[in-house]
Amino acid sequence: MTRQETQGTEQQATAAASASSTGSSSTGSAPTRKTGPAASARRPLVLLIGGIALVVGLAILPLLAIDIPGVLPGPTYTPGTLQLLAYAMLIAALALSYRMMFGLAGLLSFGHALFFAAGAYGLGMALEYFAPVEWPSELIFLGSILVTLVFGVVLAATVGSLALRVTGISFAMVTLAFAQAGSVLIRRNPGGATGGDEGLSLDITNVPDALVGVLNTRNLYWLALGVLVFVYLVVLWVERSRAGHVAEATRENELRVRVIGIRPYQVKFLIFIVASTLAAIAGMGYLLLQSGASPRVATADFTLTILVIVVLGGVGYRWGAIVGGIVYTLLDQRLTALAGSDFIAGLPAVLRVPLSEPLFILGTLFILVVLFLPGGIAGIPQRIRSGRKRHPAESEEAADA
Amino acid sequence: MSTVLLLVITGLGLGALYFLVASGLSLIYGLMGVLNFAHGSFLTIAAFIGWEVGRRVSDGTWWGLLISALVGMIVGAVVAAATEYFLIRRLYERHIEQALITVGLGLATVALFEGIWGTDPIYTAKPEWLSQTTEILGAKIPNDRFLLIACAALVLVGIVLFLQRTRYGLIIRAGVENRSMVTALGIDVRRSFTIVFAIGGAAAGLGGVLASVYYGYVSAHLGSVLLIFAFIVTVIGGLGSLTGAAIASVLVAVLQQFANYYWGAGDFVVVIALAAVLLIRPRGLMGKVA
Amino acid sequence: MSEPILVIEGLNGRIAGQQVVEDVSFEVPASGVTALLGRNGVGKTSTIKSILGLIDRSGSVRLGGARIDRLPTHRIVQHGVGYVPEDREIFGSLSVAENLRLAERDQRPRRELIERLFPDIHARRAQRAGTLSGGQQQMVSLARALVNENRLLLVDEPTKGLAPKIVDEVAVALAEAAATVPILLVEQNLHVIRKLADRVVVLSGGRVVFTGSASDLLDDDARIQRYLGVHDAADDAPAAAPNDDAPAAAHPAAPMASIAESTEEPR
Amino acid sequence: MTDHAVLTLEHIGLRIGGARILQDVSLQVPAGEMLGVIGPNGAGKTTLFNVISGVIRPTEGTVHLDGRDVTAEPIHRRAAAGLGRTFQTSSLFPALTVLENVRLTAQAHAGHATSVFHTPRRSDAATATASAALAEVGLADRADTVASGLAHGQKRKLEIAMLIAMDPKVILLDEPMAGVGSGDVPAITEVIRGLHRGGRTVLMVEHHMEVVLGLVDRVAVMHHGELLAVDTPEAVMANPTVQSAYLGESV
Amino acid sequence: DADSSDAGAPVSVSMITSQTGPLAAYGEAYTKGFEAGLDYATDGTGTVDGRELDIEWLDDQGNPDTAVSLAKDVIGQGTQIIAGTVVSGIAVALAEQAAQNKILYISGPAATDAITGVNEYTFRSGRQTFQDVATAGTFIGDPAGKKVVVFAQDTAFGQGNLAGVQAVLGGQGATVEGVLVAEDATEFTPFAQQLLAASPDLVFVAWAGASSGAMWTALSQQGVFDAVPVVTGLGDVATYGAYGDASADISFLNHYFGGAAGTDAEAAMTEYLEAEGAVPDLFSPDGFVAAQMIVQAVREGGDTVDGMIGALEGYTFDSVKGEITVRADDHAMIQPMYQAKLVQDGADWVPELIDTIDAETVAPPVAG
Ligand SMILES: Nc1ncnc2c1ncn2[C@@H]1O[C@H](COP(=O)(O)OP(=O)(O)OP(=O)(O)O)[C@@H](O)[C@H]1O
Ligand SMILES: Nc1ncnc2c1ncn2[C@@H]1O[C@H](COP(=O)(O)OP(=O)(O)OP(=O)(O)O)[C@@H](O)[C@H]1O
Ligand SMILES: [Mg+2]
Ligand SMILES: [Mg+2]
Repeated sequence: MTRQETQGTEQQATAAASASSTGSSSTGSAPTRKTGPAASARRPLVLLIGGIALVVGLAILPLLAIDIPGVLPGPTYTPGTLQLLAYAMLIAALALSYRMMFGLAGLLSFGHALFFAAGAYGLGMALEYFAPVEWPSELIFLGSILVTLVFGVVLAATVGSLALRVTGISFAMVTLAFAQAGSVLIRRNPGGATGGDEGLSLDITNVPDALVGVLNTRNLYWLALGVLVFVYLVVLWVERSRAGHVAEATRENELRVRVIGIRPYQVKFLIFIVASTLAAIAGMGYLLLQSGASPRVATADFTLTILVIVVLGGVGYRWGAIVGGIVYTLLDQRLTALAGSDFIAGLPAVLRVPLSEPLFILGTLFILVVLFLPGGIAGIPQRIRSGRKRHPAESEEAADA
Repeated sequence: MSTVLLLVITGLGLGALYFLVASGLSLIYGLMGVLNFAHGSFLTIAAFIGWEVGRRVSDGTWWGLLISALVGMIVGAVVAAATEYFLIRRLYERHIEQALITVGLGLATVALFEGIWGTDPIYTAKPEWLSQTTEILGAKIPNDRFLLIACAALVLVGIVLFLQRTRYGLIIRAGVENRSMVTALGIDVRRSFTIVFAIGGAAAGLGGVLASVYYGYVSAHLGSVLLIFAFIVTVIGGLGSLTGAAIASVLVAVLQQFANYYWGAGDFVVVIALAAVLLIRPRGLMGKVA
Repeated sequence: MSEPILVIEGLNGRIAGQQVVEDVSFEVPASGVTALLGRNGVGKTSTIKSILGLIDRSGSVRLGGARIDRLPTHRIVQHGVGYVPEDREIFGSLSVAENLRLAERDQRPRRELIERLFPDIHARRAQRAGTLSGGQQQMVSLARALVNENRLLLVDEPTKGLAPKIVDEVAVALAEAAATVPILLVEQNLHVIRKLADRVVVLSGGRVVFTGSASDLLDDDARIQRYLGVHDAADDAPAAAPNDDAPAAAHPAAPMASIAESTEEPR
Repeated sequence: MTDHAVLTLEHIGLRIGGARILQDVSLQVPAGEMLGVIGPNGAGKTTLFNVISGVIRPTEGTVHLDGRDVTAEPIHRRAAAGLGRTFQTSSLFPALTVLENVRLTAQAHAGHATSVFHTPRRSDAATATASAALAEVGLADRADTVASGLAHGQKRKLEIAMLIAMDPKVILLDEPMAGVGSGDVPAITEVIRGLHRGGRTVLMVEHHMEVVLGLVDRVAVMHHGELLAVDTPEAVMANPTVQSAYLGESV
Repeated sequence: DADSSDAGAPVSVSMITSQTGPLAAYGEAYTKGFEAGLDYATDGTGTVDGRELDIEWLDDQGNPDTAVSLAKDVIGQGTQIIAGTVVSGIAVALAEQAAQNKILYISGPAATDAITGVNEYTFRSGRQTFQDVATAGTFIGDPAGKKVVVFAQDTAFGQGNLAGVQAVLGGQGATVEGVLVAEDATEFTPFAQQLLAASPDLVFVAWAGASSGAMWTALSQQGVFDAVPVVTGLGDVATYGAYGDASADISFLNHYFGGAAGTDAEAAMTEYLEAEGAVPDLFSPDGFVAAQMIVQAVREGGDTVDGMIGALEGYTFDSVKGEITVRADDHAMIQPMYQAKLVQDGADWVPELIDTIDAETVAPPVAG
């Protein structure tokens, strides 16, 4: 009767198993979002309330004075902290959009940064281009946003329709190629439009005053929170829809999707456009927050960073991308502080040299997460619940060692 | 005329360098399905240690260069094998995670090299002959290009022979497809994979030392510069096809030379070539039919 | 009779943390064919894989008296175990000849035997194995195990997907092999079992539920029906409700609840 | 049974490299027929199914489905037009649950399969169709299992459930019994008969002769890429070439 | 709010520069120069008229995003002065923050012309591209009728140099052509041919980054030096080895190298640096000047940003390179520049002064 007794955990175990056994297919840690039928009735409500509470909590943060030494640079109402948190949330929004493409649809793109950059540079250039126009500045601001959005969609459609003609690594490389072209273009500074390697600075003539200056950082914080919530809702909506399910199925077995009469291309195209447009929206937020854009956000390295963030957070979980974005940004910031600290300076060279390189620590941490936490940070609760200490592959290794 | 010849031969030299990096990349990808983002780091560490040893033995001489090359190959092989043994192996056939590990490793090691050797390039000396030129039909060709071309050709032939003539080649090709079944035929497949990594690492190591000759410096970013082109070449050539990578290396490099010279847009042209090749022939020039 | 070649005691196997082989114990005699039977999903394949160390396992497995349950797979195979996996698992990108060459462990592999048994695949030596038809692939898979001199063969559903004529040929090949090497055979085709098997072990729900001589099982319709769910004529299954009730109706008195459980019985 | 041919193959030929895989295969399958396809391993049966379903384009000849030339149409278009198939080795969505596997097909059949404006629910019609299909093949209790965790035989059943949910007009079954335990053969046979009884046209490649003979109206025999004969089961069984090339001594 | 602070309160200064990242070495030289300058300007007290300078050093990692976050953080905490950075892109971003938040910003060694005159809150402590270019022009005497080819990378830096040459030498009657090379290019031999084919009177090379070694080798192998004088900017100590065989053939314009100036301030700086185990380098004066400017702003500025701006505009002072003036119109730093050459010293190459170019001769045109 052991079989019956194990039924409860079987579902989780098999779900987890599938995550590993499909490793050789398109995604490593495939989503393990299966919930039991009984639990699913109550959970949406709990999640909804929890989600709203979280958003409200984040929204009133600038009005509070919470200080987490070592994590935040100062109390939560200070501009420095709000800036950092806003930046983290925009990166989280970007990561979320990337997760939809990579985690859900299995589209491993190396060019996601292109769309983020398109949002940032697009809005920056639109604002500059509109600058002398005699319209009211609110209208110019909104008009620029709209123009950038349209630009993002068109760019996504163009790149998507070409890149999606191939799959797998080839897809990754075509997207990389486009992103590289974009990056080169931005660095070349055609007609002085992008500022080249010096970056683009925001022309604030037509930007609402409420979004300019350190004193208004909390408005920018709310803007970033808004972007994150918006991206989350869109991603949630798409993932829950039939299109989302087909995308997941396509990731698993594309031929089979065709054989049941669905054209996978449509769904992949849709996901690509939505994810890319969301990235562009996050990019616009970034331009406003930073009062400028640097060519760094168009590079392949930046896409790799997003990939790292998504995996760090947990590919299988939507909120993993958010957690990853926030943890990564905070770590990046704090490790820099650590690297410059007297404590590190006092260590012997063997320890000092590596520890004073923030990227070394981040890279190492990332490796450890991939090796020992296959579900990422968001997967930790699941691992504790299912009580599995080891990944099946590890035990397999152990078995033949 | 002499300009065209110059462009072609220097293109070949650059292509040779691309190939030295791409060969290991292609080998590792083709046989193990691992897209190795740490390959640039194998190259860099080999270049650094090769240089450190070479200059202590005899700086700027053939003898010193030979020592550097040998040390570089050994370092590349050892580091790559260690990477496989300690990191890649644990992730049993989960290719995406394996690639991610190498991404992390690439990030971490570049930072580490910066910590050890600093952020500035370190300029290196080379044997006198290599800094001279040979005149062919009016074009003054830098001599080190010939060295690069010769080494790349040797590496190509060597690896192809290894894969075709040895039982290891067979095991490796089978292991890519179904590792547990190879084990079930009584073969210790893990050792073969370590060997693949070591060979790829050795090629990268040689590439690293030669790259430092070509560029005239070593720096923490030596590998990253070449890696992206190596990726492109690998993909254009057809993932896993060594001869494809060789052909693509030459085509891309020569194309790049001409485009850079005449339109100042070499990198654009390479990118467009990549997109075009993949859209017309998704498997690349010489890719195997799935 | 001499010592059994394979002795399994208390073997447990897990896949992804789930126990699929439970406390299985049986022996494979040093000669002849032992059939491992049971309905879909009872753990036959998993048992074979546990023996080979292809899945996480515990318990005692002895090959010719020596413990092999701690060895890695390739070492077990090197001790003289041939394996024909369930899904053929030939190397699709390699040629047929390369597939065979890879399998050769012996100094003098039995190439003539292979040529004689499977002239068709011999003729297709240079073809990429992935483009072979299903049946041809199955032959390559078998050939890989037969090319070496083994002490034991583990053969998992070798006739699956084969044309009737080839089924016969495979059966003949196996019978021929069985003359020199003991075989542990998983097989669904009762004709083949009847022809080849000397002893049978029946699994259900990951456990051994019957061991005995082949005739003990095969000559007893009630047992066949109970353990394998097979009844006399294939065609007289209830036509009206070909759903979940069918197998239950076929053996209403089956005492082993686990049989029904392990297949398609809901609730 | 009507005489209207729902599937027509005309002079289908296929060459890959130098090899001739299919040669001048012409076949008319009337609506509602159950046609068995037999032949030695490597005869080209699976390849023929691939040509019909669009996985491979033939180098010669045409495929007509329901009177329409579909030779150049992509796979999904043919499927949408009512052509369903299974694969010789199970082809599923391994990380999705059993229910989701089937529900996807039900959705594809119902239309709006890729809509962003529809969200699948436990209560919707597609789910109901899917659950019913699972019950029919006896997988209802595994609905929430992830498909990769099924044993071989269960995967075969899942494939058939997907077909049921898709409700195709023409069905191609590639060795549905391969690997199915003898005990379950009758049940699956019944499921297939049920599929057919709904008026659907079924083509089935199968090596289990009892199953073939018990189910089909006609049998097509393939050999070396050619169609040797299409005839009643009795006539085919009596054919000496079939006897020697395919059946051997066993029957 | 700045007015309310009493006169004895410490002044908060935030120094943002690269401690890690690609330009960390420049950041290091700047930092050390700053410390020397502070020591010099405050006579070793570190205080200005008894007021403490509360100086915080922050690492921008060479990343503009990090720099902006840091700037916002310190501005939020009430810093009064921001200074630093060696990266042009960061300087541009910080200048923007300074303007938005009405804070004094003194840019570091970043050479971009864009900083000069960008807004009233932004100053610079180093030279700008224009001054480099003008110095290069001093090598050909009267530019009228001469042909100058600018050999540069196709980046903002290279484009800026080309624009500078066009404005300065083109304005004086020279024909200016650009040979711009894609930034990722690694093979320069054909471009060397292109330079020769143009047969110019002067080649001005504006190059940054690691590929310069290969570039110089190519020029020397193809015989460019035999055919035409080549001018370029002499970089920091680490790059002296980069010119290889070409070292002796290149004419260098120079912002600064150790020993170029021979002023008292230079002696003080060298002494301070050597005590710290460092050597004077290209960007040491920039840090030194920044410290002097901050001290001036605090001393004369009356604790308001407008006061500090007023204190700096038109400020003329003696520094490492001699007399320097902050031009009131656009905050350009009017300072002398140098001509230099490299000479072999054992296995190493060391710079040697050829001439000092008067500050006014190389003063950039007023920006804006
Ligand atoms: N990868 C897997 N993950 C989770 N469970 C699995 C996996 N593979 C097999 N199982 C489970 O293990 C049990 C035993 O499977 P096994 O393949 O050993 O059965 P079998 O007797 O060989 O069946 P068949 O006759 O269908 O081949 C089944 O219930 C199956 O659901
Ligand atoms: N790409 C290819 N190159 C060469 N031969 C091929 C290729 N693809 C298929 N074949 C050959 O075509 C023949 C038909 O294969 P197919 O899979 O259709 O056979 P089948 O009738 O389904 O056999 P089985 O009953 O064993 O499944 C086989 O002999 C196979 O080896
Ligand atoms: Mg099995
Ligand atoms: Mg077939």
